[in-house]
Amino acid sequence: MRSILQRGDKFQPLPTDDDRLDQQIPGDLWKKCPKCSELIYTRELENNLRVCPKCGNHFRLRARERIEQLVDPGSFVEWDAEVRPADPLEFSDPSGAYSDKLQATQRKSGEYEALITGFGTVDGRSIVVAVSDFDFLGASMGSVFGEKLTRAMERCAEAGTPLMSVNASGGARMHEGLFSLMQMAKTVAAFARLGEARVPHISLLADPCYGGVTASYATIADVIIAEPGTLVGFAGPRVIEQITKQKLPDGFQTAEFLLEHGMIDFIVERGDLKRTVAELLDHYARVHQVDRGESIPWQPNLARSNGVAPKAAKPGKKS
Amino acid sequence: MRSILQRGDKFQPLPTDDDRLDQQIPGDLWKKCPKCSELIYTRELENNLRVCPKCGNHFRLRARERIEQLVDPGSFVEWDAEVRPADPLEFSDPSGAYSDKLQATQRKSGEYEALITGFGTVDGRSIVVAVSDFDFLGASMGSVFGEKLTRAMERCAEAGTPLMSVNASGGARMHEGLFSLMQMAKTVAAFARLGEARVPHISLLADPCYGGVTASYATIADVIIAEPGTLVGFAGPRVIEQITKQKLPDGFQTAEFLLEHGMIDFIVERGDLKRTVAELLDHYARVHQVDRGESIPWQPNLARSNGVAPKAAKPGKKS
Amino acid sequence: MRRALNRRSESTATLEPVESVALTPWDRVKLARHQSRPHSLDYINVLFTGFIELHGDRLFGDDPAIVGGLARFGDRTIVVIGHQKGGDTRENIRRNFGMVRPEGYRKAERLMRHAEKFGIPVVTFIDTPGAEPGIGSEERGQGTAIAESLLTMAGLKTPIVAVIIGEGGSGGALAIGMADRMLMLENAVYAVASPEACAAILWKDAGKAPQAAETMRITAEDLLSFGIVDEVIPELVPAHENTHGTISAVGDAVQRALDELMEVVDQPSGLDRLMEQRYERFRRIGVWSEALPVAAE
Amino acid sequence: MRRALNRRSESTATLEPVESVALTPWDRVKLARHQSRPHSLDYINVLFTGFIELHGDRLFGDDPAIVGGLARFGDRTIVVIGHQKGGDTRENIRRNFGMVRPEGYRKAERLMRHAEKFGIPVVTFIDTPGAEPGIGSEERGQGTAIAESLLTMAGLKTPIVAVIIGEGGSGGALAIGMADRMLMLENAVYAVASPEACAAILWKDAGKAPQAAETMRITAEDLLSFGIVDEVIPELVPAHENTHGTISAVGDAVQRALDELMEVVDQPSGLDRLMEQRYERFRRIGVWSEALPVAAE
Ligand SMILES: [Zn+2]
Ligand SMILES: [Zn+2]
Repeated sequence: MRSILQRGDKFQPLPTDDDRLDQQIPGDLWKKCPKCSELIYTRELENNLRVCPKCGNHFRLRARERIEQLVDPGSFVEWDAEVRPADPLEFSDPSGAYSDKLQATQRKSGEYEALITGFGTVDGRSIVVAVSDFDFLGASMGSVFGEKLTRAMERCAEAGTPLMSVNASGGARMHEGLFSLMQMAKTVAAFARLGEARVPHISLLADPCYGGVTASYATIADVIIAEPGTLVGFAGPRVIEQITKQKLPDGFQTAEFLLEHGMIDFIVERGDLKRTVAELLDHYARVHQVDRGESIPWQPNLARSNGVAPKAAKPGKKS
Repeated sequence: MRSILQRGDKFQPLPTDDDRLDQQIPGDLWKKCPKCSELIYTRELENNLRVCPKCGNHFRLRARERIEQLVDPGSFVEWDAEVRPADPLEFSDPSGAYSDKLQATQRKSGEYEALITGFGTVDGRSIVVAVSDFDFLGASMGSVFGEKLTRAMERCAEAGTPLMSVNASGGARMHEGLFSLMQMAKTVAAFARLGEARVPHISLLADPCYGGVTASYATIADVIIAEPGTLVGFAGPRVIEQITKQKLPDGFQTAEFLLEHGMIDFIVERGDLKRTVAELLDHYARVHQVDRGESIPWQPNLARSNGVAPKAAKPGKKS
Repeated sequence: MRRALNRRSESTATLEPVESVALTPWDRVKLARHQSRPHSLDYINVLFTGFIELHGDRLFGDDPAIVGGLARFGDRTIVVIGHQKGGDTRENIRRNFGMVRPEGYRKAERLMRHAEKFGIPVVTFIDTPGAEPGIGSEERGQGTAIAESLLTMAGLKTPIVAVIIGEGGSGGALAIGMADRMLMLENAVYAVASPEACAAILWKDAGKAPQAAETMRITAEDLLSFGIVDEVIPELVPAHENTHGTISAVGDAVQRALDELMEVVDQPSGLDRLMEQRYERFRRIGVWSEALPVAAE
Repeated sequence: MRRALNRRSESTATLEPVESVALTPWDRVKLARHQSRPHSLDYINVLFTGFIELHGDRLFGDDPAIVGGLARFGDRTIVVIGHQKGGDTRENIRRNFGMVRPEGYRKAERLMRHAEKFGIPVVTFIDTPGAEPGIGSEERGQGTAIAESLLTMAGLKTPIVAVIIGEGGSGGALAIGMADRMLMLENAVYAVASPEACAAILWKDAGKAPQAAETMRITAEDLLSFGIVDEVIPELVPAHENTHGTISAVGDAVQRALDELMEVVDQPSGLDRLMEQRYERFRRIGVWSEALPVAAE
């Protein structure tokens, strides 16, 4: 396992022209919340995990921001950074060639591809993370996305390390044609093997998650989580509206809608995410500690045993 | 297998007071159709498998009528006729003791219990049948029902003989209390084992089928069939209407409703039932003929290869 | 009367026992349904730590009448599933009075498969008037959903412990109760139909429910004598007057049951033996006469 | 151009071949969508005998955009599943133009599990514009349904042959197409998005669909060269002008594929090998560069 974990080389950032954050207010000092329109001091926003302190809006995160929030400082070892996109169809449209678009995107985003994978720890617990970056061509799932995720799953299966995927995506990457579509099959097959190895996969559906990612590994994970307000669907809302000529219901395709319709396990606020993931990892880790003989008996949960019937668990909250 | 098949003794009919057919018109010559109200010559009705020649209404069948229609003449060997109901709760209500009610029902119905099981052939193909008799306390599922069905399933699993169950039932037999409820678990467990042995179970939902039978082995069979107009549900329509204070939709809980809601495989008219079951048995039988080497190649289905696109299969009909 | 005498939990030892022989079956029905009686989440929140509720059937919806998730019990991870009634009217309406819809059973089934996948034992708490009778429930296959849940439990390759904590209402209760060990609180009831329904049908008068309750043999004592329930957990005083003590006693009984089952599972071919024992557990239930006994197979 | 030259079926041998090199990808899109092109039931009714259609997902509904059931193919029992378009407008409306809802994928999944249970091989026919985009489909988890179907196919312990007979529309096609052998008719297409949608997004003009179709590389020839499709079944004349010949050619190709797969399965540990091969089949798909090659694991 060690050798595998150390296999990937450390990420080497590409030169970036420093415009990766959208909706910026002059300078980098202030940022406008797209939900409540308040101006927020950027440092305050960062300290609050990029959740608006005024209205609770969860700003979208870049992949590396997410990783930084999720794993312990200094623990992340990136994998397969050398796996980089190609242009198998020699695809070109009026806005230019795919290969040029890739280069421009790489420069602009500071990433080689839309999925970052690697090993890290969550409060000391081993985890493999696979995090998509919506700023890289809408985190569309092409060959590299599928290959890196599949390699990560295969190593998780081998080493028994749980996987957490963070899944924002616009869907398939059209520029890679059917190679892109087939990544759905490839990643689901890898997930099936991960399951045979009894290694858990926790999926965080991140805003926005559509198309091929929604229709493959992300929605069949062992535990499926979303942050408040996250949009998740198969078809995009505009497509549905155009085709059906129906008005979409309020809150359509939000995390809350998915919870109500039984598609996700719970909604978690960003501030609670790391703790929740740690708790989940502990639950799965305990299963495999086969040290039978005398079991440790249960103890009353003192936080709860106050003689008063505790409140029912709220959806999306640990109780 | 032989010894098992011959194990049950032949059914010995109880004395019957000859009033088992309801809705009789003076004499036995004519019968009134409850759907179209036409008077039908009884012999004509029998010759038509007790389907109204005027309106197609499928009359309810007694268990032995069903068996007679389904298996080849003289092929039926009954099993476990000696397994007969007891009265574990010493149950009694204002209308009398359960034990007395059993005796009266046995006399009136000519059966010892609500489920008849045994071996037979369908156009020469081996099959085990388990057929409930609604005239015996509404074919409620008590201990004997569960035990006979479980034994039949166990023998099917051992011998590799397919099972066909015909399931009309009012639900659990309240007079046997929780012993009755537990037959759901018992029969489902036996069905699970039948499945592990890769032996198919064909379920015909017969009018009416409610409660514990709908909520156990009958609705998880490998192929689920119903005759037109059959009523099937978990809760009875009157209970639902009383509790919800809602008007029930037209056709609620009919076979057609179940088909539309995805709960059954198809609807078959009584005249096509035996042929359909034979076809199904052939399909499953062929799977296990492992005689590899050169396979027999496909041949165009001449009945269909007339160059014209065939009509789409109608729901509930073989096409 | 009590066949299974349990190690009494510390916290209940000083309470005065009620003269339980004086309780009629109908008294127990009323106790079992008492709104202040502890419900599944009360047990979950005291017996377990780190409960993470998991939602949804991945098909249609999330039924609040069933709760379930991952939790820690002693040094074990378990999957817990329970019917959930409300402690007040508002909550009861939200929980549909613990009457489960098909999506609730499908959520339970999903969680059971989750447990099986990871080798996690399952603990269920039973407390329901019955499966919901309704148009939508019939449309979405209430009977099929219950049957599928039973089929899943019949073959589930991990230990299952069920505790009947209040009202065991017919198929809707059994749907999450096909367990390796069935434990039952002394004042819980478990019946094939509600006494009211039985009285309405057989007595032609729902008001005769107390008599029906007597005749139906629905108490823990009865079911223990029938071999349907494995152990009765005493309520020295009714659970709603002794929440902590009752929950503790349930915890102790679950602990013993899980310890026993895990010991089976930890043997070589332990899962096969568990499956065999579960099959036999239900296989033997039933009472009949065999008029013409045949030679043993 | 044709990498997989097939034993030509008798009935087509005398027909004049069309100069297929003259066809553009957009021509093929139009042929693939031609209303008179044979659809799944046309294949089912000619290739198989004793077809018994099985309905329903046991959860919510029965989707007419998916047909499936048991049938006999030569001396084998198979489970056949296909997208079903209509041959006329009325039928097309009933079949939702072959656009499947979640319940359709769940029916397909149920039938696949049925096949696995009894060791029956699966044959699927792919012909859909894509999964249905709609409010109800989203509510009932269209994405989840497709993903679950893929997961089922990934581990299904019985051979699967898929034939792309017309329009292979994105994830909605793949959902029943994750097979051990992928066969494709010469004038069928298989694309990650419809050319119209691709043109609308990337060309900002849906009318540029013909150009998008060219760029997207969606023909059988392309997909064979990519190693995504295993065999191209020639259409000497377009299928709708040669229904019987096309269906026969498909029958012959399916026969060969099934014979090969059953030979694998009939070996000792054959199912394990089948699973291994299916995994590798999809595992290897993708094109990337590896800037800093590492030593082989
Ligand atoms: Zn804000
Ligand atoms: Zn009539």
